[in-house]
Amino acid sequence: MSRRLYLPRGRLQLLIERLSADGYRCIGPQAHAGAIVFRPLVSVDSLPKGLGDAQSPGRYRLEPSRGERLFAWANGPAALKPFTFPARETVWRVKRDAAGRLAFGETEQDAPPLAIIGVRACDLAALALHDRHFLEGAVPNPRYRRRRERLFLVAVNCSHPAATCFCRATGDGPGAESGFDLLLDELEDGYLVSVGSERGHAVAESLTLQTASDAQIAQAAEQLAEAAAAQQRRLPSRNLRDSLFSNLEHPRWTDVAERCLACGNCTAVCPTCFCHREVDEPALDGVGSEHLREWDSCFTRDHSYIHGFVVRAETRLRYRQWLTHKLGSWHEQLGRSGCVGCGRCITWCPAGIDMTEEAARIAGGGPP
Amino acid sequence: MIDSREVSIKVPVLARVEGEGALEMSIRNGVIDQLRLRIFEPPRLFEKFLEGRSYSDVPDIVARICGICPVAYQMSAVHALEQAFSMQPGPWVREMRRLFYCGEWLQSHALHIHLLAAPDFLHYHSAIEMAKEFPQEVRRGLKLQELGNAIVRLLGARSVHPIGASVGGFVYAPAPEQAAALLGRLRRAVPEAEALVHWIAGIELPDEPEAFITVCLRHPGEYPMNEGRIVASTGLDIDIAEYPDYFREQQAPHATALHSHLYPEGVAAGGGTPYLVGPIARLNHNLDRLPAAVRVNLDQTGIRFPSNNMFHSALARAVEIHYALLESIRILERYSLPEVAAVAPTPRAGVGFGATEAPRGLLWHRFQLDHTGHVQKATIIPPTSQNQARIEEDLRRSLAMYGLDRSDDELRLHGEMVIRNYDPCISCSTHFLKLRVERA
Amino acid sequence: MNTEFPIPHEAVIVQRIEESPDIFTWRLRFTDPAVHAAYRFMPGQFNMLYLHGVGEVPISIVSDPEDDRLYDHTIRMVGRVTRAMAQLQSGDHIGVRGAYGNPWPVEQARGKDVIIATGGLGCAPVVSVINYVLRRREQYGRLVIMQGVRHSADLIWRDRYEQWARLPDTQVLLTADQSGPGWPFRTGLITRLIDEADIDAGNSVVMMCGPEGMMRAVIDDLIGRGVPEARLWLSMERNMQCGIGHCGHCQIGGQFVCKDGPVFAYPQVKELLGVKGF
Amino acid sequence: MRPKIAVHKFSSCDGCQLALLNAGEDLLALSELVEIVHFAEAGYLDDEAEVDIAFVEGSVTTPQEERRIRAIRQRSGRLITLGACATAGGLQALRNLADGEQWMADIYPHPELIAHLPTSTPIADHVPVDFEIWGCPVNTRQVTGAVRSLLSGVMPRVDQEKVCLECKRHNSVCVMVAGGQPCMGPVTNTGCGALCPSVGRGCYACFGPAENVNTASLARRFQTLGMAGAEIGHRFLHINNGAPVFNGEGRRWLEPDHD
Ligand SMILES: Cc1cc2nc3c(=O)[nH]c(=O)nc-3n(C[C@H](O)[C@H](O)[C@H](O)COP(=O)(O)OP(=O)(O)OC[C@H]3O[C@@H](n4cnc5c(N)ncnc54)[C@H](O)[C@@H]3O)c2cc1C
Ligand code: SF4
Ligand code: SF4
Ligand code: SF4
Repeated sequence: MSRRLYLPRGRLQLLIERLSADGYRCIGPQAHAGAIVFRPLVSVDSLPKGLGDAQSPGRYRLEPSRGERLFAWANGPAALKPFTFPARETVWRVKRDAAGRLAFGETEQDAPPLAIIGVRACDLAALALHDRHFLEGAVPNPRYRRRRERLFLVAVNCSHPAATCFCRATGDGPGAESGFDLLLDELEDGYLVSVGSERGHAVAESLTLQTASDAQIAQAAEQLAEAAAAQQRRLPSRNLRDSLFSNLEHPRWTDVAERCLACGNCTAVCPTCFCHREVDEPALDGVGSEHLREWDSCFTRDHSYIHGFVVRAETRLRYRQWLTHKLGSWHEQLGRSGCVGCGRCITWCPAGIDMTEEAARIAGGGPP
Repeated sequence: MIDSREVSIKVPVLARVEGEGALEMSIRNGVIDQLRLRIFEPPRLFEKFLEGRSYSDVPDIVARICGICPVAYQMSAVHALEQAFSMQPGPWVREMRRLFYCGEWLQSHALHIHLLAAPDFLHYHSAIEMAKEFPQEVRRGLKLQELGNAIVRLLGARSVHPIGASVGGFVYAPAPEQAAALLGRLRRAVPEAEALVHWIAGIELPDEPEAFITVCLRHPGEYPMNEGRIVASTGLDIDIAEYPDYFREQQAPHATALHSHLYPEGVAAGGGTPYLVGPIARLNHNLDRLPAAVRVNLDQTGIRFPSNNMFHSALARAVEIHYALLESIRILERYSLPEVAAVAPTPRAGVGFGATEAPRGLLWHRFQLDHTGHVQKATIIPPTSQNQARIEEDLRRSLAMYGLDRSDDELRLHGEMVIRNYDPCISCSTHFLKLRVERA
Repeated sequence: MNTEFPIPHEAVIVQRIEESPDIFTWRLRFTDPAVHAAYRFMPGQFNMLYLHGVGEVPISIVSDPEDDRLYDHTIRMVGRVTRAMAQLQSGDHIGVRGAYGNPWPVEQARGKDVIIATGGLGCAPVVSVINYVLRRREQYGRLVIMQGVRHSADLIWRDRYEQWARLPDTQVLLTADQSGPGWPFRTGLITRLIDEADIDAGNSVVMMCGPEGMMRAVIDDLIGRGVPEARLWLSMERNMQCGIGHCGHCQIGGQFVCKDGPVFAYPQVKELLGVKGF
Repeated sequence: MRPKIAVHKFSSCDGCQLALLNAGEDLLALSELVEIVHFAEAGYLDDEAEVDIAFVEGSVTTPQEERRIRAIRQRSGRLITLGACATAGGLQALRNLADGEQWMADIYPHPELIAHLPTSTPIADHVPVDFEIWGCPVNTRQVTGAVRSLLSGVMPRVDQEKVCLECKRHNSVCVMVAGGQPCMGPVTNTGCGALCPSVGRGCYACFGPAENVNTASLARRFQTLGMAGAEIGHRFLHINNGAPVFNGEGRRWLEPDHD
């Protein structure tokens, strides 16, 4: 890592202004509808000053926190996924003329450059996984690529992990190591700034920052170590491929299915889940039709439907598919687990199912 | 020949009445012997299944009484419940409820005029058929209808059975950008609403002045929607809680529905009489509450209110469209985000009354609640059951005047037109029922 | 074209052939000559066929890759999209993108005996490879075709089987779990045919398609006879939305049927084949 | 030949028909694509005609309606139910749980003069239904979408996933997890666009049950939010109280020992 710089909190607005001047639409975390969510950001005043988040299985509450800090929370329901892999988009359009001829057309790939401030290490890890999935196969997705290329990421190291976080266990946090343009450590009255890319470098230059003091650097390191130490949850191991697949008939699958709502919330909040389906939306007149792609989930029936047969009709099989994929077969597909330890699937499960516990029971040989 | 004719006209489905009803009439020796407006709508028993439900379920339940005026049911209910809880949600909520109601008036009136009344007046079977020759007028109507729906959606997320109303206020406050965008659309539609009033005024219609009693709300400062006292052309002027002392519904043995009558001296004194609720009643009593722009536009048509011609009811609706549009603009021009969109209710035992002006007229609710805010008893009196006796009275008179020697078809069409003036929303008649016909 | 981001190209139905009351074959051509000329596929691959305003379905290509005039799909009417497709006539237009997936191992099989084992109703994916081998008869050893159906009445293309049976070096074995009158073939499970089939375990490549339980049984039997696992190939089916390994629907464990299959070497899917829920 | 369609009304609030009457330009476009032969609210009156597609709104609550739906079935190619009333008996099916006759007597001085059935039942209890469109009310998108599918020669797409997924697609913050409000989203059929959570309130299941629902787990969750048994029961015994999975769960919680 290059030289560490320091930005007093009072000058954070300059970063937003600089990015806006460079043509980025700024996005930042804000308290909205009872959670921290990424929304368009114009002023630092909209950042969640003095707010923290209390998270536990099936529960999320914003709580006041002491001091002036703007990033004294862990995360909200959505990672970067809605920006890079939107929940719904048109992939192509078609028109049928009077003679029945079809004209297919791509949709305009209008991705405005976005600068997202307040990105977490786990979010970056998830993004790297999506990059691999959508860009490194035989057929890269050009819409994803375009959005991805136009993303400027200002990460902030986690100083206040939630009780549901376990990024230390997956090796993805709480500090970010790569994948950002700029990285901040939030201190009591300002930010340690690290540069992660050429673009980030240019932005940092233009802000004419001071050099960070040794004390500030030490303080950031200590804070990060504390954040890591604060995390209680963990997974039995980073690679559960074999231990899960050798326990496909474990009684715990039935037990969890009694609680699981099969609602798909876990997959929707998961920053790495990529399943989507395609549907046609024809205009009433039968001339035009839009072919849409939208988030799907392995918890739906249609996900595994083939004619006359549903591969995973029961919740037990759907939950098993999700967990064995996330923690198991991802290793085969993308070389690592699909879990980055953000804890969202635990917090946002309306039934409060804790996947780390389920995984421990099933793969860790614990009691059912 | 006329004298010897015996006719019985049955209209198995009354076209273009929302809900399906039927008119039966027999003419013997040149006079109407029997006349019945039969309503096929079966009882859905809402008042009963409200019992035992929490106050917070009430707005969602009463909405389902009528898909065309769900806002009205929600508004009468929340006012009654808030009265029972002795709470006042404050000026922001008050204004937004008015806006919400404006949306429903716009939507419902535009639907009535363009899909139901105008095709009648201009002799088309349907608005779709009419659109071939009056494309601009129909499209203008659809646009005003959609604007009404858009207002309801702003505050209720959808236009039929909106989800935004709650006891204490609204579930959410619309974003100012959305309010501003809608304001722009409403402003652009003002000339269209003005033109609509002139178009309706220009359609030649029967001129049948008659004496009838009108009943509606009257508010000291504004055209009535959610608040006011109940007034009648008899001089009655009462608090809404006194309604049961002056009005009563009966299941008359010959009739097909509960008929409401007004007892000007009180129910105990007897002497009940049919009465009219709805746009004509509202306009007749509240002309002085209309903004100048609405009155000037109306005056330019040359038609004067108060009116005692039931065929002016479509015009009254058009005038109320104009009013609702301007009123929505007024409210949206001052729109700002509130501190809170709703005040949290503190349930307690008691009785509350709510009376508001549904598009079709006065809608009266009474709720009795226990200390946890669960409904013990509910009474809902919709406008259509109040107009029922009046419609039959009007039919007898108007058809006789029209000439009973006309062909069956002509009589049927005329009868339908008369009924349509009341825009009877049959689904909303929590009390409407079909009796077995007793024939002498 | 296979790696370009997928948007369908317009194709015209040049001919529609009625195979049975619920099976039809389309002979297609891309309307853009350049697209048509650039189009390449191998037996076992599939296309995503698009019906205007309705949706897409994955369908195997059954014609010969060297026939560059037209390419064929044989489709069974089962549900929403395929039933509506059955209504289209020659001259009508559809959308096509592909070809996708891994083909049958026609290279590995060269010089060896080819054993085909299918179950269920008309198994389109293997028709392509049978045709491929027959056209290049001299490059392959014996051809053994084993087909099992649940009930004798389910067999389609009987004349085609009979025609194949008459070819030299070709053995056709048919069986029905249950048979009706006039059924000249075997009755019983498909594994019973293996005894009759003349299989040189050391010099055969086996290609299968059909219900997974049936494939499992055939595989177990053949492994018992000494056929190496890597010479056993199967074509799999899963729900498919994108066809290019992005949508996640067709996963079987770590494998994506659309890009790692649909034709798999047995070791690739061994662990989960026939396991309920995958 | 344009297909002929009819829209029939049974016991209902008329809200579902508004999906067509509120469709604006689409209503005019529709009238070009199909021939509307019966749709009383829009002025078309040929109740007796044979049609290709019949839309039915409302539930069956009178003997006359029982007869009428059978006759409609006979002269209709495809019969499609519109909304909660037609598909599950509607809110008014609450009477099925109570003493409907007593209710009648409480409201009407002469209930014996009113021809009615003791129950409110969905259309499918009386005749075969080809396709069901859920919602209270159904929306224009659903209805024109169904018409479009049929015009294209296919049945409409059946989507029975849960409201939650759509809620997340809209990036709404979960009102149950973040707000402690009861939400029926995890057991409710998609189709509305997850409206309620998008404005910060819990779903009350106006689109009926989704596939593969776990009502028991959700009810237990409601309990942890501090709700009493009857309140939990009422969540299920609401707009779609007649849907069997909701009915069963709801009634369980209304039993006295369940509090
Ligand atoms: C690689 C591959 C090759 C195939 N080749 C052929 C072939 O050559 N001929 C043939 O007749 N059929 C083939 N199928 C099966 C064919 O794709 C399905 O029968 C078809 O998708 C059913 O669509 P439907 O809309 O008519 O049925 P519905 O039952 O209405 O299905 C609705 C939707 O579910 C999905 N779906 C349903 N069944 C399947 C399935 N079996 N596989 C994948 N998606 C499915 C589709 O998106 C479909 O549109 C193949 C399937 C795969 C995966
Ligand atoms: S389902 Fe709901 S909106 Fe539709 S008719 Fe019934 S009550 Fe009205
Ligand atoms: S708010 Fe309701 S619908 Fe949305 S995710 Fe939460 S439980 Fe599901
Ligand atoms: S969220 Fe639920 S209650 Fe609200 S509109 Fe949708 S289905 Fe109906």
